[in-house]
Amino acid sequence: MDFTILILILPLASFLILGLCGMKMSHKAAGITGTLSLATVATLSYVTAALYFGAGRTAEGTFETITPYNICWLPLGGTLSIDMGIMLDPISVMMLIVISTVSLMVHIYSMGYMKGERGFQRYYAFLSLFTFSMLGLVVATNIFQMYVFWELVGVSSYLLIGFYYTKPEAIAASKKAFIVTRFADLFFLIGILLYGYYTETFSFTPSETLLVAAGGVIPVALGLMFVGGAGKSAMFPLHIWLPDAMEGPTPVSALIHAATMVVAGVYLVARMFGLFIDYAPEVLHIIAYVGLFTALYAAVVACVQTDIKRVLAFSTISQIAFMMVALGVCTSSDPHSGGLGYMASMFHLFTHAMFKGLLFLGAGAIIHAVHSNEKSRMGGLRKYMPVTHITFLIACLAIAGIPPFSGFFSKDEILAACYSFSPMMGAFMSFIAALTAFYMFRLYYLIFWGKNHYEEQLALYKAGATDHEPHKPHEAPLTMTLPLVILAAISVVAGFIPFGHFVSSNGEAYTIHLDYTVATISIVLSVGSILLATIMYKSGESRLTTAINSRMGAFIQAAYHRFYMDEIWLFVTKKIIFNCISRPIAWFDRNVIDATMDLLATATQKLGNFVRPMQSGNIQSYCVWFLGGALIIILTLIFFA
Amino acid sequence: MNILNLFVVIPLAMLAALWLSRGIKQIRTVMVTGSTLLLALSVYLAADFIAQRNAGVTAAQLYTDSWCWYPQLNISYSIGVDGISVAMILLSSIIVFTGTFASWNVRPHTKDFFLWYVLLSLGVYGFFISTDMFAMFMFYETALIPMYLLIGVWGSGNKEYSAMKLTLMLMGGSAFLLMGILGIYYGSGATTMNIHEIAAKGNIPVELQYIFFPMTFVGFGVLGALFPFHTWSPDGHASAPTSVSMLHAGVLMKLGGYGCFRIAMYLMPQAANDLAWIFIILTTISVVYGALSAISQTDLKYINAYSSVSHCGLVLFALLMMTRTSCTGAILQMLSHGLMTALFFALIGMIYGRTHTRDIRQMQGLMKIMPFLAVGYVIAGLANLGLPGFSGFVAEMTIFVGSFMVDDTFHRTVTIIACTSIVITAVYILRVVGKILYGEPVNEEHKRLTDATWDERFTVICLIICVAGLGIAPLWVSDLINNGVSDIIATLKP
Amino acid sequence: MIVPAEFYLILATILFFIGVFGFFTRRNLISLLVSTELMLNAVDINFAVFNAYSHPEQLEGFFFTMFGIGIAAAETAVAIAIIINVFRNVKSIHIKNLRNLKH
Amino acid sequence: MNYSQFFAMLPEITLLAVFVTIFIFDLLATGRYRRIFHTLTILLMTAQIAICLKEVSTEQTLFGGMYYSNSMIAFMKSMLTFGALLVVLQAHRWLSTSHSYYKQGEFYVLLLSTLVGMYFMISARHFLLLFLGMELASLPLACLVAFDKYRHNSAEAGIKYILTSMFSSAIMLYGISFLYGTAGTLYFDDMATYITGSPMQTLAMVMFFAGLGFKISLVPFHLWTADSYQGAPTIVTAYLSVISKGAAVFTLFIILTKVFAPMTDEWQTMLYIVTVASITIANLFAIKQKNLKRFMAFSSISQAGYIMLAVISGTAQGMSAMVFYVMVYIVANLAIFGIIEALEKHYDNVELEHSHLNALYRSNPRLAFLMTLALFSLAGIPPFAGFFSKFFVFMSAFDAGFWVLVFIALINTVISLYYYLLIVKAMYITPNETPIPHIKCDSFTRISLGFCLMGIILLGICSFVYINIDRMAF
Repeated sequence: MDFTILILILPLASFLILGLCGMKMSHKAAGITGTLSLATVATLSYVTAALYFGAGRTAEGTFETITPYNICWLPLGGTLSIDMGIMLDPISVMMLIVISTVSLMVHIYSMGYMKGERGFQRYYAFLSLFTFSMLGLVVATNIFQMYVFWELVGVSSYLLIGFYYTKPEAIAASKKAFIVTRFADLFFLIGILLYGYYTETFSFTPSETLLVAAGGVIPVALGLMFVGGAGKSAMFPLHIWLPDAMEGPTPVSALIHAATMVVAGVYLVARMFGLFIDYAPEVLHIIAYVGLFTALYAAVVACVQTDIKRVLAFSTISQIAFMMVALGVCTSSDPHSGGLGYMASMFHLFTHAMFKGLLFLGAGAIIHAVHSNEKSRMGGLRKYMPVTHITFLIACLAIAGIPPFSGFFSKDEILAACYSFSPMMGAFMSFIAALTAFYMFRLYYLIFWGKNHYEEQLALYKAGATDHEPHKPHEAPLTMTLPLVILAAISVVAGFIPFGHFVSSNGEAYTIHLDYTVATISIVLSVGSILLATIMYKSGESRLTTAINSRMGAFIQAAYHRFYMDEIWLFVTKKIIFNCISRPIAWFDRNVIDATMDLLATATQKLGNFVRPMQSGNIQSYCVWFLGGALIIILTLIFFA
Repeated sequence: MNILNLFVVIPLAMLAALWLSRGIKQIRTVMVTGSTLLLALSVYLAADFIAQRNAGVTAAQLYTDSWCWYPQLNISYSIGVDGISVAMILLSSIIVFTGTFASWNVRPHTKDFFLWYVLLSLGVYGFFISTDMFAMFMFYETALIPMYLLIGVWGSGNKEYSAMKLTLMLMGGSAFLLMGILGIYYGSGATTMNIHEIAAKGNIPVELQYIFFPMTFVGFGVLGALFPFHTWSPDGHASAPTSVSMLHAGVLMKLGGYGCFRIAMYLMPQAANDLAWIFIILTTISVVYGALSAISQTDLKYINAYSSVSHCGLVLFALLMMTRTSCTGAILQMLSHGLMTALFFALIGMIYGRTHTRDIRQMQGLMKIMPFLAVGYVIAGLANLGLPGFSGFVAEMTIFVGSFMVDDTFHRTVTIIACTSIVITAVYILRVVGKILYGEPVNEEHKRLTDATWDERFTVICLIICVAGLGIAPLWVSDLINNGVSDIIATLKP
Repeated sequence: MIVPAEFYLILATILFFIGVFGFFTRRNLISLLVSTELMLNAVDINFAVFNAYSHPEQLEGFFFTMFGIGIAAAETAVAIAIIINVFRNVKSIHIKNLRNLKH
Repeated sequence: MNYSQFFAMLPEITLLAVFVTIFIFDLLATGRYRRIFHTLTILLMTAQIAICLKEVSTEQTLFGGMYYSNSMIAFMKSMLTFGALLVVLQAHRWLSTSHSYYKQGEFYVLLLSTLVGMYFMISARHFLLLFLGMELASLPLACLVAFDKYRHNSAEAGIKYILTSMFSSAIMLYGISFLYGTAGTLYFDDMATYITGSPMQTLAMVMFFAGLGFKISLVPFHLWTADSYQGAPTIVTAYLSVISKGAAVFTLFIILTKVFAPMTDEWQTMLYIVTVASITIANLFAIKQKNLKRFMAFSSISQAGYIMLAVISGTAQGMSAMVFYVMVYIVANLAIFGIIEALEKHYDNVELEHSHLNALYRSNPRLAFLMTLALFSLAGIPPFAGFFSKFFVFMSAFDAGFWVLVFIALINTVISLYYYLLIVKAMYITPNETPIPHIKCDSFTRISLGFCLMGIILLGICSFVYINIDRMAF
């Protein structure tokens, strides 16, 4: 598998080429460079996957973990060192496919979406950088390599969110995204340090005896690592950066903030799954509860947002939380008894990447058409954008969990895992799944059905009420629709992939079988929610909607403001950290510490003034000093020496 | 002829040549030739050093030589380098080299500027190659004093005050240091000033160590921006001209850390072990406090100066942890901070040279006006906040891993506190980047400004390559400094 | 009758401190000069007395006295010359006029 | 009596010969011969130094032990003469001015007679000879201080100097008289055996020390210094501040270690107090001082304090550190006074202040540069000689166990650096509307400044100077 190194090198090379001499290239050349390299990477990934899974299982019935490269990058003394390499195992290969596929789609899509934008080359450079970092993250051979690429991913995300660097919101959002995730990374780092110290290695498979000897430290370390993962994967309360991150170009949101980077946290937990299960099951359950709360919170908030990308963002948070919950509810590594969640989580990760990527790209196409993120500017778009409409609908159905679309299968596994953990958990999750269906279809109807914004505006224009002719929505160009169609196709069929054969908690083959009770419940709930959404939003504001709005006004307001989480964070950072810590410290430094130094100088000067009268100019007083001084010395010597 | 002598001889020759040169062309020729020679020499030295190490030469010091200077006082001009010194020499050469280009257009009195500049670098080189305490101290002070004139004459803003403050505080520090050196000399029986001989004897009584270790450490610590003796740094950096800031933050502040390690800790291991906790607390404060102070500054150079306080605090912090890894990290951090800060100050100088303000509230949208400098600034910022692929990450991670190896609650706690600096760093770096580079240009005056000239580009690119080079391939540095650090650690933790 | 040495010494001491007192309190440069002469003479007495009473076998003290008188004369001469000079510049030899140089 | 003893005192005899030659020349030479007067003096002094340096290694005791000479003392004498020579070199401009021209002979004669006095001071092994030497060294100085007859300040400085000098010699003699009373001898070597440290002897010692303290201008015996330095002609100030101080320090060292060896604890305590007071108080005064010559006066008091750090150790190492310090101090201080003297050419009859130096660097870069080096040397900044001398002084005091004292002195170096830098700041940084125009020094001054520059740069780095001094110590 030596060629796998190319998977990393190609995006890096394309980043360097575009970054260093992008300004000299035409837009087209830059786009093609990036896309071609990504296409190669995608092909290589598929080949890798084919070779890897085609190689068959070992005697234990698992796929062998292959490490084609592992070099010592930075020795850290003792047995510790930061290694860089490539590790292939089922989940990393799965992630390679996900990342390279979505990334390729986004690369193609962006050629249309970003056409003519200032900084087009830079955009592609950053995309390549991101892809490189993300690929490096998933193939990491050890936790520290993961951390290295984790940081790089964070930076690429920062750069891409802030792509429109003249837009104040984008600047603020990029800053926020970076700092919040960085804050979480701090815990990750401390977790790694603890882990590294006690296991004497950074690799994912430390020695058993050391793990046992470390005792209570390992759960703490794993918990801290999870905090890092929670930051990247936008778990409550570290989720606040993700909705804002939608300020970046929409394809970026699709790639980074829907399909790949945000699932890094899930991937991290999955990576450490063996340790979690064996040494820190209680931490795993905490993860489940955090995930549950996040899923619920995000779903509720998503129901009332008006910016379509924000709806998708909260939906993403909610769905990632699903994956977290699925991992958290595992109680053993046997997929047949309590270990189902692992497989479910990875499966959902896979399908979610596809349909959420599709949703974002679709949203991008819509935004491209109407030049706004706000739902109020949309409505009735199905006439103008048929391809987008159909693919978007497929994605909605998939995420809502309607069979036979892919989301149904993965979500069903998650729910099954939850029910087997505890019925309460299952019930909650089913409810959230229903909410998901509701808000997705709310979104769908508001965009494609309901009042036709364009016609309204056109009528107004014709009546002379407005001065400018409204822009007629149009279907996106082929570069944009092609990825939509491909992703839609995957979303439709992905559910039938025998995922358990490739990925499972103990590595052995696991055949997915539907739990019909759970499936029925969820289908009923989803369909019910879709119906509700249809009633409420299909043709503009229905009476029911108005009624609900007036009844639950306060709650809806609160949900609209995301339960004021941003304000709380702002209060903590701006008011407390900036105004109450940093400012006083800066003041203290200048006015106390520095002033003390200055005081020494001033005091010396003052003392200089104080001794001045000694030099009176009168020779007699000089001689008084003379004799007096001598006498004092004499007395001192006689009496004190 | 010992090759190390060239590090003193070349600057001396440069001084002489500068003294004789007429006109800006000749001055530049002298400077470029000299600094290039020095750089080439340093690279050769590093390469040769690594080659020798790989060939199995295990002596603590290579290229050693000694000339009796003041025999009655046991003072000699002894030279010799281990990996740490080689790394520092290399760093100095890079900064001196790039600093020359950063001060391409210094006016007025270009000649005198470079005279003092070369004198300063002479001191720096001398300090790193010496193994005799007296010579070290002499070179140390030689490096300090030109700062006064360099800041006072060619600086900006409240330069007289800053220059005076900086000089006096550093000289105050060296007063402590001199006490320490004399204490070490007499404590060890007054037979030699050579640090390696003293270390080999290891006979300084513990009571004396308790007195002189803090003095020596504080003495060097002042230069290493140890809290609460760091206040010269913001003012000094703010007023200094570009290349002086570069050299000062890039190299001079490293003298502090190097000295703490080489003299204070190495020669007085017992006290270092017993009293480390006091200084660990101080340095932890430095690390966090510097970073927090930086958040609310509005002057670019102040931000960077406080950032330096934080980063240099980390150097001392790591040294005091006294594990091999943390000390390796400290050396890496010295290199990394030296390069990064030099880059930062170079960029700030270039921006200031155009906008004539360093107030972040008055600048916006520079990315559109001067893309090269802005991109450079973003890279410098990212390097500073520890992005993998740049030197800062390597250094910080090594430090944290190394510090974490000390297994008790106190050390763990302070390490975790120190770790928070990576978040705070991100806050102030991104704040600045967001404020001055992004957005639409608002100031009409600024819209007419030009991007970097060739000499500026050259400086920036050189430094970025170094920062990235160290960040991507840190292994050779470890090879370089391994033995040196091990020797000292072996003394500290027998 | 032999006068005890202490008497001389007391005399010398008194003389010395009269000189000191004069030096501290007089306001005229000549008076200051006279006062220093008193002090020097007290010293001369001391030397002579010590020689005569404690170490009569040699003459070091007496010699010192002789030289002391001579030097005192020389000093006075120089001082007077400078006082004249002062007078020429200031038209006064009052000490209060000599405070140009201070602080 | 063996009259050849007189000729054994080679330095004194040769210097007297120079003295007499110049005296006679002054009497006889008229008209154009007088124009070579300055050159003649310089040549004669150079010849004297050359002759004495040839005989530097002989050790001899003359006149029944009253006079003693060895290589160190001979070297010290040559060094003082060399310092005096530098002063004379710098004096050329001043002596060419109309009101000094006709009395330049007096200047040489007075100067050389003080030099003879100092020779006797440092060679004396008997209090009488010491006393004579001191008076010979200080009385003509009073005349020199009041040399500018028509300047009020010069006269005032002169009267202050002579009166304080008389007062101090009275006190010193009073002290010596008690020493004589208790010991019964005035020979240094004999007296040491009688020193017991009784209160009477303590009193005597302190009073004696006060007399020397006056010459070295140590606090609290220093108050005349600033006034006299300010009022005296600059050349004389230069002479006062280095040469006469150097001789007195050396004498003090000899007497403390030879005569008062049994009272080492007492005099170390005394010096401790005096040193701390000198350095600190002088520094406090210097910070505030705006008048350049007064400023240099306080600087010299503070420097005297540093020299005391070497004296206090009382060891051979201390002695060599002290001699070396004096040597370095001579070149650095003379460089500064030389420049002040050169600048006074522009500001006739105006006392130079810091502000006059503003932007000196713009118009006179070389002078400013030399001044900077000299100031750095005084402040103890490497790689200039002052750093080495300070370091050695600290080492010797530290060696003797005076750690706290060294520390206090070190802290004070920071203060002293501050005020030295003030001048540097004035020259380099402070702008000036009306800067001093470019000043062209005469060649004599240039030679002198050249020597000073070489000394400042080379004395420390070239260690053979110190090595040889150290070989001669004790």
